[in-house]
Amino acid sequence: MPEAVQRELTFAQAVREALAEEMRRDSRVCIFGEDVAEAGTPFKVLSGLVEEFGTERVIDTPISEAGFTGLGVGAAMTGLRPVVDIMFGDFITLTMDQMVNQAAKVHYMSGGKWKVPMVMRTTLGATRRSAAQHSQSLHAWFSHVPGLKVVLPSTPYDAKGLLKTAIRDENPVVFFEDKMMYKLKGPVPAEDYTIPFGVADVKRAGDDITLVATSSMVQVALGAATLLDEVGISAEVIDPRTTWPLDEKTLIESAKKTSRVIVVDEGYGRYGVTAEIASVIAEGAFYDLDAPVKRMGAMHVPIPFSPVLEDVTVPTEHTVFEAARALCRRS
Amino acid sequence: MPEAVQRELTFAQAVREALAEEMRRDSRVCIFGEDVAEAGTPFKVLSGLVEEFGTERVIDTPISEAGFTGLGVGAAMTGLRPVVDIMFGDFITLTMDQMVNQAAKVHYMSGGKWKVPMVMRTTLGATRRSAAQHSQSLHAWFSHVPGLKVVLPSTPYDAKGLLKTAIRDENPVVFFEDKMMYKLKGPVPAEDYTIPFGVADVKRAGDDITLVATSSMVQVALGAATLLDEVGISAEVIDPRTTWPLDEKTLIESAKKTSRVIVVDEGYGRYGVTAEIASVIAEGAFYDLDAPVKRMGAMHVPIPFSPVLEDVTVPTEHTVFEAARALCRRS
Amino acid sequence: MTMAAQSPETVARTAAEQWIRMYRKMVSIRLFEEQVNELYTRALMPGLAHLYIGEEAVAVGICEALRSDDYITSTHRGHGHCLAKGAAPDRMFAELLGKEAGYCRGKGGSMHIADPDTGNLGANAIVAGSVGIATGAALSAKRLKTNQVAVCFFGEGALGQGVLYEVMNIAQLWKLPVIYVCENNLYNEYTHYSETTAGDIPARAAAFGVQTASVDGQDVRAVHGIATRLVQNARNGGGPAFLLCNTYRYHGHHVGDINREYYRSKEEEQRWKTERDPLKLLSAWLIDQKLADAALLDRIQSEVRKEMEAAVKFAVEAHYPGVEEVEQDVYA
Amino acid sequence: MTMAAQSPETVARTAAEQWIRMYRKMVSIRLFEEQVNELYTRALMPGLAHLYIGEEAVAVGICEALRSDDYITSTHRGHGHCLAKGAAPDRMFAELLGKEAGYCRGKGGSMHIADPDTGNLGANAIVAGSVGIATGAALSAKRLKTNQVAVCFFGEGALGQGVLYEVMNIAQLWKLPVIYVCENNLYNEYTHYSETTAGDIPARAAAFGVQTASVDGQDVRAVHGIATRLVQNARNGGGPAFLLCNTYRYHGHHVGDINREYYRSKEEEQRWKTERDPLKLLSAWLIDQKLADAALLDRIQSEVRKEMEAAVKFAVEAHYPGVEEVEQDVYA
Ligand SMILES: Cc1ncc(C[n+]2csc(CCOP(=O)(O)OP(=O)(O)O)c2C)c(N)n1
Ligand SMILES: Cc1ncc(C[n+]2csc(CCOP(=O)(O)OP(=O)(O)O)c2C)c(N)n1
Ligand SMILES: [Mg+2]
Ligand SMILES: [Mg+2]
Repeated sequence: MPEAVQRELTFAQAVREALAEEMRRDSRVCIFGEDVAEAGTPFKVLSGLVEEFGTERVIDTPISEAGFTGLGVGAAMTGLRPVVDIMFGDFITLTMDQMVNQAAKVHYMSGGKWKVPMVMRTTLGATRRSAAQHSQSLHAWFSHVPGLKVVLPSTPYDAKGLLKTAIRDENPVVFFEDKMMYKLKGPVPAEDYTIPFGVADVKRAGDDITLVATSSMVQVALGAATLLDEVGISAEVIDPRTTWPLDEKTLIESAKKTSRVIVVDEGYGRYGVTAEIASVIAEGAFYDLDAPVKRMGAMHVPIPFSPVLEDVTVPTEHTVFEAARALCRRS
Repeated sequence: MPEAVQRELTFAQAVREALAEEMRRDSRVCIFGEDVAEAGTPFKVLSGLVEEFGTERVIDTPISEAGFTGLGVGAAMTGLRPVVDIMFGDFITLTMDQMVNQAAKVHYMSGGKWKVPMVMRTTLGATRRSAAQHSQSLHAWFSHVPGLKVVLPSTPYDAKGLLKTAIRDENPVVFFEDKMMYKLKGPVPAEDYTIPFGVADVKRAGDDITLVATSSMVQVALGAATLLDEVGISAEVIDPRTTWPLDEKTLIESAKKTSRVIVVDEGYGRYGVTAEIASVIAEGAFYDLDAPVKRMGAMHVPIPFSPVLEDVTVPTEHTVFEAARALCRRS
Repeated sequence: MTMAAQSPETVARTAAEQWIRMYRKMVSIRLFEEQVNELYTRALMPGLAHLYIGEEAVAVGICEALRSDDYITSTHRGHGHCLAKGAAPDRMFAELLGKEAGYCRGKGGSMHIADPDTGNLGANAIVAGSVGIATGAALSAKRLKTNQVAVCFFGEGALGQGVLYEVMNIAQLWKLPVIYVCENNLYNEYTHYSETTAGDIPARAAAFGVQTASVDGQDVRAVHGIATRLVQNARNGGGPAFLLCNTYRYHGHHVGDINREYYRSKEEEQRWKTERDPLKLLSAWLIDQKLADAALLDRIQSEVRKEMEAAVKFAVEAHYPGVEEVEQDVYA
Repeated sequence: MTMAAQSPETVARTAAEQWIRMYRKMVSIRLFEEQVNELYTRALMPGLAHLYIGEEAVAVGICEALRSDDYITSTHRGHGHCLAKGAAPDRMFAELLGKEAGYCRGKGGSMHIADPDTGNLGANAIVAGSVGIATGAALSAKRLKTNQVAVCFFGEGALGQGVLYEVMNIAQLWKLPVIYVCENNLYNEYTHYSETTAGDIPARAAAFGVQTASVDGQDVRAVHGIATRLVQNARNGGGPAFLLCNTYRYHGHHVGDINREYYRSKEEEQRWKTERDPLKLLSAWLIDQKLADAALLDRIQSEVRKEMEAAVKFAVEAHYPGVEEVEQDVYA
């Protein structure tokens, strides 16, 4: 990130600015989804866009996630560049056929002839007291599917740059935003910039342990790193930013340097994103690791409503700190 | 498996026999899906069942995977024990909301009050020249979801015993059958038996390397093991049989014994089942492994139609053999 | 089943009792919801909740036509359905506060109240998420010959979800005893239903051969009348039905939706509250018919208010589940 | 656009040419499919294929009403649609054999033929899998003001899939130029549609406000007539339409479905073939109207037969893609 940046935006503002700039730049870009126009989504992320771009380009849909995702695929094939809004990441369950059997495969099945330059924007993240059907982080599913790219921004800066890249990409891209980060502030340049996919970002350099983290877990890892500092452990925090393509090299190099790794992701811990990343590192840094790669994800339970239960289901600064300290055998 | 078993059945017959026996045992068990009755499914797996049990219990549905899976959830909650048939595993895309947001969560969300004793039977596997929308192995998705159990039988014997367990289980269970195995023959006892979930089966004992394999990849691994024998490498083949619950202990113990492991699964290689299993082993047998755990899955491409392309997308006896030999550094 | 002949007075008295019971139920829902809003405002409730105020006649008119072992499925806006089907306010409040005494031991919250004892298969936070479940319950009822009926409540927003048409088709083919109740309160969150709903709503069900009816959802007597007929028909093997109830929510989409003028006018809200309020309509009729007097209705109000205050107190004082519960009940 | 006045003779000649062109197209599909069956029987084709024989009048009648840049989406039973929209038989056969010269370089196969040059967005092996795509293409056409129309072909089995209703609702709300063409050939695989389809088919679309029509799908003139009207209306901003075409497949669900008597009788098949064959119906009419004689029609048949034989030869001799292609075109 350039040094001189001063302006601060929230994560939501950064997303909105990326969309607005891309819509100004390219008249083919349009948005559709539930309550995206006048309401600007329930999270108010899109406020103001319909006023600038009109209801022809910011379009409220019926509650038909499969249907309008399908429209996105067809529209993308034929000259538009749709950004499809799926309010809660839990609802991608309804779009799996359109995304996986259609969007992801059209290019390949047609021998490279048709393209699907669409973006699905959706959310992830728990601890909002929204219970089991509104709190999931299901990005592992899409990461598993050839033909899709999967983006997990962790800062306002990344959100803007990565979303622009997503919109300009010729492929279907799924962009996951943690609902709990919308109010997070950070520096965001006013000028146009993009961030390439498949390039991990070292959010904090360190020597003793590598914390690989995604989405809002990057913030958690950074918090844990501060706590670790206080006990004399220097943690490196790496954000892959895209689970596919995945920057294996940066992850492996950091692991080789620190020789200890924790992977933190808010998806369910089993058969999730942490497994792939841990496997890549365990293989690539096999001869340099001093301890097994530790994985931290959501508990293997549906997300409970009760705050006392919900709060223990996901990694926190404190649990990551404890796990890192234990791994460094300095407790 | 008991020694005295003589009778041989095909995989398809074993599945059918399990269903027929359970339907005789328990009148609440019923089957619904597309073309399950008179047609006995396109794979003929269910032939004869409607003749014995009638159209009240073996029910043809419209082409409505989401809808009739939803019916399965509701029927299971209220006293039936439905076996829902999803013809091709690729179509589970249409059932994700019903399975993941409903079936998997009902018990937990209701504080343990409602139960969903349903089975979804579906298929997986490529090399049938069926192209990208009829060849996927998407069991990693369900394995990721708390509240579901996921079964991957690899022999006729296991198919019968595991399917009976699935039907008697009080939870939603997804049962994946490799289409290419339906004609595979093997010993199957005529008497009633069940196989517990979460217990891996050592399909072949060995000392030099562990091949962990699922579903039809177990057959591939067994073939590779025979080839390895010829070059003096003794391979142990382990079949977890259920990806959830997962018998971590048996996998880790074998890895500790052989110190080399390959995990073979027909799902897409990235963010798939191999990642979880490899991570579990890399962590559990960290100090005993002589080489990184190697993962072999389907290539990260939609399955192509052309046989010359399709055949290279999935692991084969030969590629597993080569990988194992390389890993043992004896080539 | 035979019925002894009843004198006209007995019939009238029974009817009066029935309407007064429904009045009390509607008051319960109204006052329950007001307490929910209060709990939110006082920051005592975690998360959000979707208030049913204004729509009480639908849940009550329909659930009063059901047996206690009949099934219902409900929605994110589900408190009314749960109460109408017989749930106890204290355990509902406890659930809303995430307490162990709640219907789901605090694991479900406002959007997931479920209760086998009252046939409540569960509220559902996926729009149209329970249409399959309700239809499946009807399949069980038919196959197990229990004579139960399943009622599936959903908002008009659920008309956008294809799975609804999938299951209506199946229900009609298999003649299942399920009633699809569409509560058209004019809005899908912040979008007027006319922007999301083409054509004619009842025609969508009728096209599948499903028997359909529409009713003024503010008039509990009308709702109850038609519901009784449809439920009876379903119970007798007549197959599914679709009932469109025209209604209105007085509050926001959820308790936090305070400034609503960008999507609907205060005048519109006011008009429904003054002219079409289900409690007012029923009480006016009861008084007009001399089936009740104002004093009785006032007494009911104050009794219910006390009951709700006690229920809130119970919930506020109840304890949270132990943290070890988090991993329990994932599997049965 | 203005049109010069034409003499009645010119009009008649043009019409005759048009019907003869359609006849040739239908013959092409018929003979293409016979070759496919042959390739399967001779074990030259990998996998299976779903033959369109018997349904030719639907694809031809409709695609002849389209511009070459209009869009179509097709199904697992898609060869007829692709050919009618202008695909070349040689490259289609090559695709069916998995050859590099195929429309999809062998990656798609029978169920996934796609061709931007003829507006073919792709055949689709998911039942109802392309209804969203076709509707999205219509959205592009409307937004980009290209005056294109999208035609979405599907079998009556797709009526079971909810996503169809989702997109019809949207298409009607947004007045998109898309025609939903339902080919009712009476069977969903091995199950008669009456066991899977409650109510009235056109009413399902009409309920969303979508303009609907039904037509004898064996009569190419009828199909073409109604298609022309609906396409013109959509092109002029009149919004979507739904066209039910009643038809029949002569062969099995796929080439391997040989013994069909457990789900339909030989008599039924025979009746359609003798009484309702689209080629026979058109040729009889052409001869009756003196627009063609038997010799001309025979010549067409033999020309097409030769063309198909050459095309098969091309495909059989074509080479497979190089194995390195397997990882190409996953991403654009
Ligand atoms: C599948 C799905 N999509 C979107 C949402 C978000 N959402 C919650 S309520 C709602 C509007 C529902 O409108 P309606 O069905 O009319 O019910 P009402 O709130 O008016 O009672 C939406 C879009 C959801 N919960 N589930
Ligand atoms: C989502 C989905 N479910 C099931 C299938 C399997 N399947 C392939 S064709 C078919 C029947 C289709 O019937 P119809 O739509 O009438 O088309 P037809 O074959 O008669 O042309 C089925 C069930 C599928 N391909 N996709
Ligand atoms: Mg509403
Ligand atoms: Mg058909």
